[in-house]
Amino acid sequence: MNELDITARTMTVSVVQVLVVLLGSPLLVGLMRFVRARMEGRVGAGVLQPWRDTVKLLRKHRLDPEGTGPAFRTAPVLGVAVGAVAAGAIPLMATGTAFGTGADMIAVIGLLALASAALALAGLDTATAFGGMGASREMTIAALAEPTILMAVFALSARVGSTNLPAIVAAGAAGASRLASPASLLAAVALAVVVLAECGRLPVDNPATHLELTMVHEAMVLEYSGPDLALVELGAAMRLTVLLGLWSSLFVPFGIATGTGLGVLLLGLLVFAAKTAVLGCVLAAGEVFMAKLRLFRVPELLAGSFLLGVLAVAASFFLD
Amino acid sequence: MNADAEWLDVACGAFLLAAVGVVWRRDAAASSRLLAVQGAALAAIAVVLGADRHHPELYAVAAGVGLLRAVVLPGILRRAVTASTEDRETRPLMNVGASLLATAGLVLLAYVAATPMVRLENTPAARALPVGLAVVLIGMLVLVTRRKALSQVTGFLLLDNGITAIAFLAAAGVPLLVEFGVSFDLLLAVLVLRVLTTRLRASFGSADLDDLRELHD
Amino acid sequence: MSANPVAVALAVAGGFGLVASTGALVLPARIRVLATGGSAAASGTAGAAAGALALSGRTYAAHLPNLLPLGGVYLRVDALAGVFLAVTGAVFAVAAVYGIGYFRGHGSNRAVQAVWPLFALSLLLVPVAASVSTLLYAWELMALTSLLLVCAGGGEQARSAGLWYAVMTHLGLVALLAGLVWLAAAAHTETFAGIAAASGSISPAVKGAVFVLVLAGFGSKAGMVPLHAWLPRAHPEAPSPVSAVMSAAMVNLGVYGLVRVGFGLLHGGSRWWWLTALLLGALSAVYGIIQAAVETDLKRLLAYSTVENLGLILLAVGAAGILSDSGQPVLAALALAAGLLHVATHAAFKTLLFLGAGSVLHATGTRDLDELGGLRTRMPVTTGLFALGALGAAALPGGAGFPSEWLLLQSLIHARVISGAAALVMLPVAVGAIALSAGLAVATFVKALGTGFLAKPRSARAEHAHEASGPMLAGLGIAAVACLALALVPGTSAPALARAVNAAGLYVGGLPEYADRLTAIGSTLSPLLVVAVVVLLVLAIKALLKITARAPRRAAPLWDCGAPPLTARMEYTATSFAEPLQRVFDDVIAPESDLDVTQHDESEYLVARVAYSRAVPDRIEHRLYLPVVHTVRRAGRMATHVANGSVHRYLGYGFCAVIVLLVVLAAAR
Amino acid sequence: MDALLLLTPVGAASLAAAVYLLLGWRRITAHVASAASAIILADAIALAVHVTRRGPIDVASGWLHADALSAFMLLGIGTIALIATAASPAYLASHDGERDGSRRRYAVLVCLFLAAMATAVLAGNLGLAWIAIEATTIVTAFLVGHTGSRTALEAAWKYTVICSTGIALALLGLVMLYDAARHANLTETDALNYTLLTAHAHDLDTGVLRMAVAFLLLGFGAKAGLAPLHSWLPDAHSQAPAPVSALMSGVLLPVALSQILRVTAIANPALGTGYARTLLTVMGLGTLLLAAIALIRQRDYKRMLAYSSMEHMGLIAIGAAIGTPLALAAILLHIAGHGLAKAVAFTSAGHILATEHTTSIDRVKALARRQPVLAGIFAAALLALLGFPPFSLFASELALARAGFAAHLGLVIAAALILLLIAFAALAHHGGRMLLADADHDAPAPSPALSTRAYTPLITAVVVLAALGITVYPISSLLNAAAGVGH
Repeated sequence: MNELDITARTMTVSVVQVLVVLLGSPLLVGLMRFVRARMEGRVGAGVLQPWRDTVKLLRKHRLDPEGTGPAFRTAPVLGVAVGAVAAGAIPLMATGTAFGTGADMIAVIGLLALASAALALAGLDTATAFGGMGASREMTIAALAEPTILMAVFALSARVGSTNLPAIVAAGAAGASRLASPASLLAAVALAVVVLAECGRLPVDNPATHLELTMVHEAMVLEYSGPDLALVELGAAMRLTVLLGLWSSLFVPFGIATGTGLGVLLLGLLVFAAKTAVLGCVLAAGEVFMAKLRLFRVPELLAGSFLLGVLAVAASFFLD
Repeated sequence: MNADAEWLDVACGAFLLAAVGVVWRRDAAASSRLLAVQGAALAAIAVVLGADRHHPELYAVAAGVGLLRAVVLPGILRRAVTASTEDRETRPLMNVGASLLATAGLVLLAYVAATPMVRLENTPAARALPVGLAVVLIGMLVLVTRRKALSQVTGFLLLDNGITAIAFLAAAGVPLLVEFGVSFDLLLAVLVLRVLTTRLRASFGSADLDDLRELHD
Repeated sequence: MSANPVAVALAVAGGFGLVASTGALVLPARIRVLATGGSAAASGTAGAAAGALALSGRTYAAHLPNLLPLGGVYLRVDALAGVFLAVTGAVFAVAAVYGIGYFRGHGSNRAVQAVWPLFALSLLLVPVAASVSTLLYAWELMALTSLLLVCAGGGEQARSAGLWYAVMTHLGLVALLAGLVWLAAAAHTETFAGIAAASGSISPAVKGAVFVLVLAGFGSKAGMVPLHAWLPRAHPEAPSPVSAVMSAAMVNLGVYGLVRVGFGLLHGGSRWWWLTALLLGALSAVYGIIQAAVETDLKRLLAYSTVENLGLILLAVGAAGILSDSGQPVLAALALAAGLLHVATHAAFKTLLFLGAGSVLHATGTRDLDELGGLRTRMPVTTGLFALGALGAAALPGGAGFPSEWLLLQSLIHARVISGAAALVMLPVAVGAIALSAGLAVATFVKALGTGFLAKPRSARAEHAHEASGPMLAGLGIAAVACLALALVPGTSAPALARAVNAAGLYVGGLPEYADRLTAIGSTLSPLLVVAVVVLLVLAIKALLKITARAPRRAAPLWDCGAPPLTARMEYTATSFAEPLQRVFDDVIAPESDLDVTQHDESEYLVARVAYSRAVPDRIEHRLYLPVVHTVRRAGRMATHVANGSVHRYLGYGFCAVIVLLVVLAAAR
Repeated sequence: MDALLLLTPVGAASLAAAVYLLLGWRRITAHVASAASAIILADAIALAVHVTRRGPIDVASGWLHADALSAFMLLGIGTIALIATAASPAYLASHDGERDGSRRRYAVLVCLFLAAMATAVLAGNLGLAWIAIEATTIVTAFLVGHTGSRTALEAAWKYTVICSTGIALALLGLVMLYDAARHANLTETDALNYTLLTAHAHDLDTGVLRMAVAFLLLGFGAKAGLAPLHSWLPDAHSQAPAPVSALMSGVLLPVALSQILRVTAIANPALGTGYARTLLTVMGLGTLLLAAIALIRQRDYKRMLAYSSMEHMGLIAIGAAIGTPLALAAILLHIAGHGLAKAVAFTSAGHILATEHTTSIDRVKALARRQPVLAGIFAAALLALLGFPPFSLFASELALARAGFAAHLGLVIAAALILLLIAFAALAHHGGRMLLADADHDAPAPSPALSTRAYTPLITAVVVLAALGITVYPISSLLNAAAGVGH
């Protein structure tokens, strides 16, 4: 009864997407760090540096901090797995993915939330103040970010009458005029803010900091080391890539493959890579000029974006 | 007929005046005397009505009523009064002037209120009927404004006399059995109140009803 | 002629329930718990079977004129009743199994064991009732038995909770009584069938007033804000199996009543009715989950989560009403089906959570999350099952709550087809409320699980916790299986839901037409696939890591900033976990915190002791209820003047009455 | 045979009174009153069967009369009397200090009280009924003051004065009614016979009848604990010995109320339903209001129960105001249920007083833990009074609400429901304090512990009360016939 849309083509699309995201996401992070370093006048590490780190970490011994349990050990794996499923489900390079009608927007968002919840539990499981602090802050942010994502995608789904991602993206790709609608624009801004929050970017969280009192994500994963840390980093990178890809597929769906030809798919892949790289560079450039917000100002930012989301839903009901 | 009507008017006048007198004179001894007068007036009303309507049994009723209300009940009261000396109503809740004024108002109200009964049967007796109602209301006024236990009993007796008068004037008295039962109940009630007064005096040191304030919310 | 199977199942349920109740009173202590628990479980199973039969399309109706003086008992079972019968029966059965273990420890209390099967029976009676009198009778029976159970613990806290519960539930009854009796009077009959037939001829104004009263009455039972104040007090006070039944089954009956009366008897009515229901549902959902997010008492947290979930269900019912009013019966049916599905899923995970909390309470003697922690190693099975329940309550994929919330959003996506500005303004609010409550639910249950069960024990009581006994784990296990089934294959319930929606009278068309639609949408959602892929990936990655690993895992010390040792006092507690959220919703919940710093004797710069206390009073309670209570108290003071002891005053009342009477009679002539 | 049925109750009670007068209170006479109550109950059952099968009985040219309503009320008297007299030995035993004379007086007066009430419900003549009701005042005056304490005397005085005044007003109304009846050509004996009055209601002068009905309602209302002459009730009920409180609250108030039903049956055909309805509604709601606010800050649990009686009487008055057959059946059931519940409540309150030595709500704590059985009985009675099923008061209140809405008195019912809610909250608050509140010190074990035998009648009564709420099948025809009488 699950209407799986498993054809050679959709399988290909999904597998390629997963592989591209898996392999490419550290590169995206490397690119962003590189751009940032250059704009700050530093030389910076190469684009491949995150991959080198990952490989190095994977070779290390696996350590269990005292008193931690299955939650601690499973969370990193879950992060990567969820990232992979999201990458396989979301139409990044082509509108048809193997999950078919199962590629549901709400389910994908829920999975991403599940991964952050698992990581927060892992942070609490360490029974240290850092872990708890990070988990608490992360969940506070997530509790406000998740609704905003839901609202933003709901505004887009209402227009199409479905929460199926391929359907939404296909509709967007078919009619460019819809993308300029008020609902779409409001949703784009709201979603952009939330992507920053969800991925722990400035101004919500500083991915480069190791100053204890300002850490959010880094505090939560402080106890991870070796292969586990590699998975955590990989999971975070994949989440960033997937969310940026989702954003671009929803609001800038140009070039995404709707046909079946191999050439079209290849083009779609290239366009996806390019779009994500551009978005990453823009993000990195923006971060250079931004300071981190105080933790308790973050909810205001998120509340603002939530409001935009509500307006987007209202607009999608009213104005279209 | 006319003579009867005049006699009736005289009796009713005395009846009402005795009630007003109770309001006016505050001490219990005077009240008991006035009650005796009122009881006699009541008996007289019964006699006159009996003569008027040729009801010989009314004479017997009159005798009974007279005995109870002119002799026995005032007698009980008087004995209670002599048992203690401090039962003079020193300061009722309403001063005498205001009480008399209120009495006048009540009499007026009684006349207005009793019209349906007067209209029912336009005889001299029925026309005198408001007097009974007035005495009922005066009795209640006394009940509400007097501080001493015995004064309250007086008010209660006024109330009852008024009702009996209404019964006579309106329908020449209620059935004999009922009249007897009512009178018996009245006698017992007064006796009970008398006993309670004694006990109250024994445990409270006085029969001032203002002392009865222990039970409240 | 063979007996109606529904009737047989109900009779069996009643019989076993009564056996359980009597058994608790007369049996010796040795076999009492097992015998009563066993027959209670049988009773619940029979009730669930009756519900399942009704959901498969069987009906049953009866009239017993000699019961219930001056009214008579009318019974009727249809598919809508079936949903609630099935849920209640199942929750009861699970809780009964669990109770065998739970009451063994608290074996002395015969009264509780005698009353609680009766409580469950009264719950089964409510959806079966088919006349105003019967419904109210069952309703009050339920109120009485649950009140007794709330008060069973004795002591000041139980007294206060019981008082709140009694008064609030009576307030609900008054609203319900007035509404339903008014409706019956207007329809000149008190049977539901008669009212449904006559309701077309009742004036809309009367119907509107009846709806408001009924909404207040049923809403108060469903924990609808602002009539929720009793719920977080009463549910935690009762013994845990009873809390589970209250929170997972009793509150649902408020929804049942609203659906039955609103759709079945009043046939929908005006749009503003349902807008009101939807708004109050949204308010309940958000308010409930915010309170849950900052709550540190585990059972109170779960109770507030009940307020949230029932709010969502109410929201679904409201949406169904609006959609139906807009001429969209299929979408309306979808929304209502989502609501009913959420009734079932909420029952499943809330049973699991409350029973899990009961095991914790049983093992540690405390419900305070700040004092717990470290139960993972001490109660591993309970922890795992609680985690499953928490997943459901957080409405994440793989959890029981996800499919129903998803279905609800599906129905709202199509809300664009409805007309009218007011409704269109409300719908974004509704979606926002769902989204916000979903987000906060994640944080809430991460807190409950993370601070309560993971990490290290923060008190001696948590330190000495032990795993729950066999029957308790069995109860938890059954509930967990139900959770998993509802989470992974919710689509199988579609035909039953379609029948229930049809029986609700929302849509008076043929069954197949939108049963197909429901099934189709049900299949669009394939949580099984997504969850299976995630689980497979996780296992694959783990296996891969294991294969490639050079050495087995080894333990390492935690980072202690170079200042060992780390103690449990340094841990994040539930209070500290919730602190950022508390700040975010500062204006909504208005917490009262108190910081008391004691300086050292020698220098004011040295701090000897810091005491921090925090209380989160229910703000609605303070603003809404306390003024009413004060007014009533003032009226009570007035009474002392009315009855001040003066016999003159007492007689004066009569005298004045006589005078007024005579004047009025004279004037009226 | 008919005469025997009507004379037995009065005779049995009077005989018992005579026995006590001659022999005093001894071990062998301790249960004479209970026996008399049992005879009354048996007679009531026989009467009920007779009346439902063959219709009303008239004896002594209408002075005595029994219809379904009388039978129903007599059934109530018998039942409550049985409970109260069964509790009397325990009550008297717990007051050891009393002299024999005092016990004798108690027993004699209780029996006379029963006789008077039986007379009141079996009287076919309103005059006779009046005499009997006034007689109850006289008899119970000393019972209220039985303990002889200052407060008991105070209560007795207030009770006697207020009730006598009230009942005098009823006499005034009766005289007016008689006047109107005589002018409608009824003979002297027939003019107060309520059966004939009801039959000839249309001939009565409306102006006089209006006044008469008003005074009758006011007067009998005083005895039934209805505002405005209600104030004696909390004082008397709280001071009287517990069994007497049970009798007064459970039977005396309803007996007075049944007279009100007789009066409305005369008034309604002649004056239209609106007149008596307005008066009774005002009185009923007023009583409810006063009871509700007085309950809020109540400190004495016996007074609390007394105000709860007022609350229920107010409700019953509203039922009488509605006056439809359903409403009348409802109030009769309510009278039965309230009588039983209040008898249990007052009797167990008496036990609480005997063991805790206080009537203050504040000082009775954690009763549920310290005296579970007694607390359970008290709680059951309280829950019944609060209107919870399965007790019959729920069924009757529900039927009352239905009747009210059907008679377009929805607003009155709504007001009554709100007042009931306040009373509910107050009662639940106080009851919870007594039963559950933490004891602030190690409360002493209750002295003296009661034997389980003392509880048996109470538990039976609670069970009967619950059974009545589930089905009234055995007495349903009586109930319907009785409701038909008042209509």
